[in-house]
Amino acid sequence: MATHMQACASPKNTSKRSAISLERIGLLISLVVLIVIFAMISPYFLTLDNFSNMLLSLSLIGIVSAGMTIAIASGGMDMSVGSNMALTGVIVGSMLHSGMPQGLAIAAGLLIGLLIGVCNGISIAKVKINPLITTLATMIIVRGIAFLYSNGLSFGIYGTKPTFPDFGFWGRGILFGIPVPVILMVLVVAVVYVVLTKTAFGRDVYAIGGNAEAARVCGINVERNTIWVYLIMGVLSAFAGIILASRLTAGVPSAGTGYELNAISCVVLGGASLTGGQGKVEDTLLAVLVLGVLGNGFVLLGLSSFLQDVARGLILLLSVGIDQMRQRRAA
Amino acid sequence: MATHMQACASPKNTSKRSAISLERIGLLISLVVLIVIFAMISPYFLTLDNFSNMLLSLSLIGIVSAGMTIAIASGGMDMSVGSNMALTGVIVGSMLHSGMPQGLAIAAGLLIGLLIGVCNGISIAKVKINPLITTLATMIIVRGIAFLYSNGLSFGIYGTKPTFPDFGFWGRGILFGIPVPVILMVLVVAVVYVVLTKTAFGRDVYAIGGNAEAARVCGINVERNTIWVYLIMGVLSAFAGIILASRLTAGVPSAGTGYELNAISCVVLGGASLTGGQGKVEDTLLAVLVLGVLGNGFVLLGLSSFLQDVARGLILLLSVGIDQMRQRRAA
Amino acid sequence: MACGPILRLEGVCKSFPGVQALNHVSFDVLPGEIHVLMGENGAGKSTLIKIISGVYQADQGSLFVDERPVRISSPKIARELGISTVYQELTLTPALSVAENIFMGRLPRRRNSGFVDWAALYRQTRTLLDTLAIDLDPRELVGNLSVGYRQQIEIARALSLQAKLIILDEPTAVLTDEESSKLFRNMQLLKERKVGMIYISHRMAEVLNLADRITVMRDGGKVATIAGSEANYDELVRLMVGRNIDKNRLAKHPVRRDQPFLEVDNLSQSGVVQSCSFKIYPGEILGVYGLVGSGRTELARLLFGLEKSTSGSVKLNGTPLAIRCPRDAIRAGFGFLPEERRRHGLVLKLDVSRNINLANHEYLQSGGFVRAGLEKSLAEQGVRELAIKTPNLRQLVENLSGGNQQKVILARWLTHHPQPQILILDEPTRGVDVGAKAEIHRLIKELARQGMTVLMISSDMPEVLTVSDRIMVMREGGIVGEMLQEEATEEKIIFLAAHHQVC
Amino acid sequence: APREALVGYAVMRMVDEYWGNQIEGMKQAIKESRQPIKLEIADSNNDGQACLQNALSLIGRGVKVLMVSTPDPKIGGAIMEAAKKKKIPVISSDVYIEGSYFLTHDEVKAGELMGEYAGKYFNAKFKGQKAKVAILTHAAVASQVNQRISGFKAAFTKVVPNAVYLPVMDAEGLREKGANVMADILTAHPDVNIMFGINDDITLGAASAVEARGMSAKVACFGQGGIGEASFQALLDTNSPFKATTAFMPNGHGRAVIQQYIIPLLNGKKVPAKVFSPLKVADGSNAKEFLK
Ligand SMILES: Nc1ncnc2c1ncn2[C@@H]1O[C@H](COP(=O)(O)OP(=O)(O)OP(=O)(O)O)[C@@H](O)[C@H]1O
Ligand SMILES: Nc1ncnc2c1ncn2[C@@H]1O[C@H](COP(=O)(O)OP(=O)(O)OP(=O)(O)O)[C@@H](O)[C@H]1O
Ligand SMILES: [Mg+2]
Ligand SMILES: [Mg+2]
Repeated sequence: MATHMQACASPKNTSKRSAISLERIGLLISLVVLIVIFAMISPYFLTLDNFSNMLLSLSLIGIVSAGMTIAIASGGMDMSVGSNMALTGVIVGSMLHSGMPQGLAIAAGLLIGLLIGVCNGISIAKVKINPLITTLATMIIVRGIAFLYSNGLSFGIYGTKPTFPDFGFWGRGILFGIPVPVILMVLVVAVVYVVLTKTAFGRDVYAIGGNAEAARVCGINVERNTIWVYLIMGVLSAFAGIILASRLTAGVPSAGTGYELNAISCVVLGGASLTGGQGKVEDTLLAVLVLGVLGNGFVLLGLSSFLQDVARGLILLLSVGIDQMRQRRAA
Repeated sequence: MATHMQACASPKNTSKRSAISLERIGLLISLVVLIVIFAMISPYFLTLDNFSNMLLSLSLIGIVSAGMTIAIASGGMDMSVGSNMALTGVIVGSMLHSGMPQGLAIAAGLLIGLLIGVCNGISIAKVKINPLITTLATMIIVRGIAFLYSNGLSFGIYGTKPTFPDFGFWGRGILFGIPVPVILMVLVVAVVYVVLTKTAFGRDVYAIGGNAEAARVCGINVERNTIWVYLIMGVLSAFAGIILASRLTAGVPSAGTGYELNAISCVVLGGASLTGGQGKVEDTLLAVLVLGVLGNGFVLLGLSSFLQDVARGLILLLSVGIDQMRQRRAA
Repeated sequence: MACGPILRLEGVCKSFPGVQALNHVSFDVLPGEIHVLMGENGAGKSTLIKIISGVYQADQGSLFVDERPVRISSPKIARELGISTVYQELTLTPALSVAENIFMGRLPRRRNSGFVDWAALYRQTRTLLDTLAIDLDPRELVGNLSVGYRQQIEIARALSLQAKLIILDEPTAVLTDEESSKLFRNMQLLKERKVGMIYISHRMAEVLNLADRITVMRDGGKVATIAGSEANYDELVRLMVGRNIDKNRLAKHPVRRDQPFLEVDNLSQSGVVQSCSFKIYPGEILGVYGLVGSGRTELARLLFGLEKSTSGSVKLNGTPLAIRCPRDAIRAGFGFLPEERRRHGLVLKLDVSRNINLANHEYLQSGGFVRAGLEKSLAEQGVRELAIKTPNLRQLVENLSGGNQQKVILARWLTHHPQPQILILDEPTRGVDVGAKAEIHRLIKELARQGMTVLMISSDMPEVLTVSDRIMVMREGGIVGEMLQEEATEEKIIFLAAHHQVC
Repeated sequence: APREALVGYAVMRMVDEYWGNQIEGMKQAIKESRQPIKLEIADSNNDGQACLQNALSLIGRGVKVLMVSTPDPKIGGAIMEAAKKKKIPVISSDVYIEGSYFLTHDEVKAGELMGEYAGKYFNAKFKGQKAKVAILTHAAVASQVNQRISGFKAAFTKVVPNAVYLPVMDAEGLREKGANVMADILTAHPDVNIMFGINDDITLGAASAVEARGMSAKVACFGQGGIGEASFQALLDTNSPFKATTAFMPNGHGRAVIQQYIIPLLNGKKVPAKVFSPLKVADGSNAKEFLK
């Protein structure tokens, strides 16, 4: 009998265990297949230069998506990230434009982001307004303020060099041969990873997202933690906004449009659910990478932008489809 | 025993029931207050002409939001509505452009919408890909196809008059002094209301959205119903796309952008939750109205679009905030 | 045909990752028979019935209905075959009405159109509820009802299907004795109509009363099937657990009743809890009994800061307490096991370790970081002490059997640091098997002896009678009586709980 | 005092500097004219339907003259219909609406100006190389900007006959996208030497990518718009690969509307069906003038 049990159980067992560690195998397969295909078609694809480019272009969405993973894990979301980036960029840009020191400008930018985050957090946690509605409202408001403040114009940030003491460093600098925004993204992802998996706050976030009522019963301070979630999100968005301003050598009030949806898609593509309680920042990063490789490869191939869209959509469906098929076969 | 229960239960009951009828009091208050304010500031606001305009401007988002209420009640959402509108418009436009009969063109448009819906439905219900990801992918794909098909250009539909046998009727016609799109919106909302509240399908949708596993266990065909939900959504989007094409006298491949998010916001603003199982089309309509009045009033007041944004965001927060306060006071 | 089994299973196997839930189980149900399934938590009972009702597919083995081989690939097909089920985990949709939940998936329609015939729906529901003596408004939203009522709705749904096989997975776990006996009466009627029934319960008394046959399972396999008339308590326990359990009266320890530990004075919440005043002494186990809706759960939630009281005060060790939220309560030394484990107790999508440590985040951290080793060892301790059946600590709680889920919440407070001074347990052994139940009772006693104060709400009369030092009875939100364990009898308690039913 | 004459403007997208500056120019011209004109602005945010709606709202408000810059030319039918009913003259700005008075830049001409300039620049600076041209567009508004591209190509080909054009890529009209896409193009085609963007935002982004590659001497970027400080600052910077742009001079454009259309129309005068507003090539040599 015991032997039989073994026989019955073992094949299933291993298949499932591998399934757990390879939850996002579909994305991984997509990533590898895409890289192989692009490498075969375009000789430029596998160059260091190109990889550095590609990573640079996805660094900002990477930062924002990392933050979004926390928000979604907590059972919410943040639609105001793009506007936040814009307002921060504009404020930092205008301050630098008028000759203020870099440190002050950056601090002011981060503070703005923090404030937006806290407002979101209070509205969601205390007033209990749905996160989508709250952040949609702040998205509109903050974008409006960015335009009001700048009167629709950009603040050029001139003469900054991509070396450290200058503002250009953050968006255009190179360190150890790697673009600075890429390094910053890796840092942010690493920090978010540690926060989500190693800290008590991270534990609280998953509990709140999974079942806020149970979390409350267990003495978790749901309100305070939720405010923290949006505060972090706000600061990360501001951070991304500052890097973007540095990259563009301008604070642009229309910057960051569409980041919110992109970031949410990456998180969900990474396997999280909008009902909360789930989500891993490493999987989000994988999704960001897939989308980044796609965008980069398509341009290298010179694919028309309309065809790009169609292909991108199909590949999205395929990668998630693979996972679903596997999981169902396993079940 | 029975009497006791009655006595005990009734206070809870009634308090609850009154809360239900006034659930969206915040929105209602906003609506009334806004109307009063706008009427006081602008003499044009309360004219019939203006109201007809305003309703006209919100008729399409009204139609799409009505459909979105079903999708969200079923526990999903549909991001592809805007692209669907665009593709339908382009196809219908091109067919009319090349002289095909109106009936055929409209039928083809609706069929396209239906197909998109069915694809969404199958991917969500059968392949079990997350609704957000599925419809985001089709959103990109369908938009790409619209651009590919039209090569980025619009198909002008010239010389159609807003009288019935002509295509112009659907978007620009007037019936009993009311713009036709408004009448169509009212019809759609009424049908959706009946579907959601009076039909077995509607109740199944709530059951599925509320607890899909329970619905399945009770013998509800979750998959088939889900496919139907997206099919309906697809047809309604196509319908909106056709009206839009008629209004714009052109099939425009970039039409309908942003409808998805607007519609989702209206449904959530109307009190539904993205976790599903809730949502009333009449509340959605209320939210659509509030946003419509806001947009219209701001233009009448000549408010700068940046200030408009700020004001709109604040009013959104306020209306939902009021409801939350009330509910918490009641609880 | 009348004597052939309605349902027969042969060599059914089912495995989940890391768990062989069913291992070559064969089993049958005859018309008009109540076939009881017994076994420890996680023995595979629920899995078995889920295979019969089409929720899961067997990996191996065959099913026969009326001796015809069938493939039950969905719950819908099971229904069509005349099988109807009350699941262990409630399957109601809170946003819909009582009537809609009962007739979910088969709402009456107007002249075969797609339109719901609301009048007929409410009429049929009314009739059904009346015949089952369930006092509920068909239009009430299920979300507003307590678990007891919800369970009755589930039962009503299953019984209304006119099935030839009805499966009941721990239906009485959340019912009080009176509600249970209503169910038993209905089961007798069904029996006369030759309906077959599979009945799962951990309540030995019920089982011995009802069963025509009893099948005992252990570790996914069938141990034995015996006739109900031949079964006795010790025999069944031995079959289930593989050993005898010590059902000697648990040793009593003296409680000093001079300085109350917790003093509750005139605590009220409008309409639900009415001027409750009572005291609990250190190391005392105060049992609270009452019928469905008597306000016990509400009282517990008030004490724990989950609801706001409209008036009244609470003193701990003589000092007034201001508890605004569960956090305050936990800081003050409270621990709370909620009545509805899935709604208030567990984060289903998180694993066993996380769930056990859910209330322990503050203790586990050092400088904000979770001490992973400590977290793991606490979880291991919880799993060990309560013998939680799980393949590993990373298993999602969602995948545990009902009884094991309950144990996870208990483990949470046993491993909590600092150790709670007072535990509020709302139906602590709901869904827990006999062996584990005895173990938990012993544990509660042991904790009390070490000085922990326990407020134990229970609808399980023997539990109330044996475990409590003192017993309090509630009715209509108020406390209607109180007695020491020595003075307590079942009759006295029932009398207090149910008497004066007229307003 | 006479009642203020209400003039409505359904503007395409106020967030673009172009339209902001145009409105600025209109306001200045109104002030200078000392006429009692009140300007009402409604922003369509690049949405055809919103534009239509705004136009109808403005008509409902009783404007004396309606001005529209629509994201898509073919939605004009409905606007004209409503305006005709109330006998309100309609001016279309930049994008033609059938039956309206049309104030515009010649889009083809704008492209041609840059094509010619870029061709000459190429012959002067990159003599002996093969011309390889990257073009970045904003696909969503293709119907509006395609003329710029065709104008550019035609004029450039005239000067540099055997130029190679890479497939037109979408940069969504955004600076960030311009930078990302250009970086990728430079990888795939390191021998690109001419870049043309349908607006300055894209071109500025692309220029920053070129700079980041250290290819400023090898690639020249050409834009369209000449709006806002950023473009002109870049043109002034000799190290920047951004060499020239067609200045659309929105400010002058705005002034032209007021002076050549609105004031005459309000005074019941006859006006021409079409007015071209001025275009000018801006490069390092004259950028200072634009910065005031
Ligand atoms: N979906 C699932 N995934 C993984 N394991 C599962 C799943 N469902 C059940 N199990 C495991 O299968 C075993 C049998 O579970 P089952 O629910 O049948 O037990 P049970 O006899 O009903 O117990 P209880 O008396 O506690 O309800 C348990 O070990 C459980 O953890
Ligand atoms: N969320 C709710 N909305 C409305 N009424 C409720 C709600 N929760 C409980 N009630 C009602 O309040 C009363 C007290 O319920 P409570 O759950 O405290 O009783 P109980 O004695 O614990 O009974 P049970 O055995 O059902 O748990 C009951 O009439 C119940 O129906
Ligand atoms: Mg079970
Ligand atoms: Mg209770």
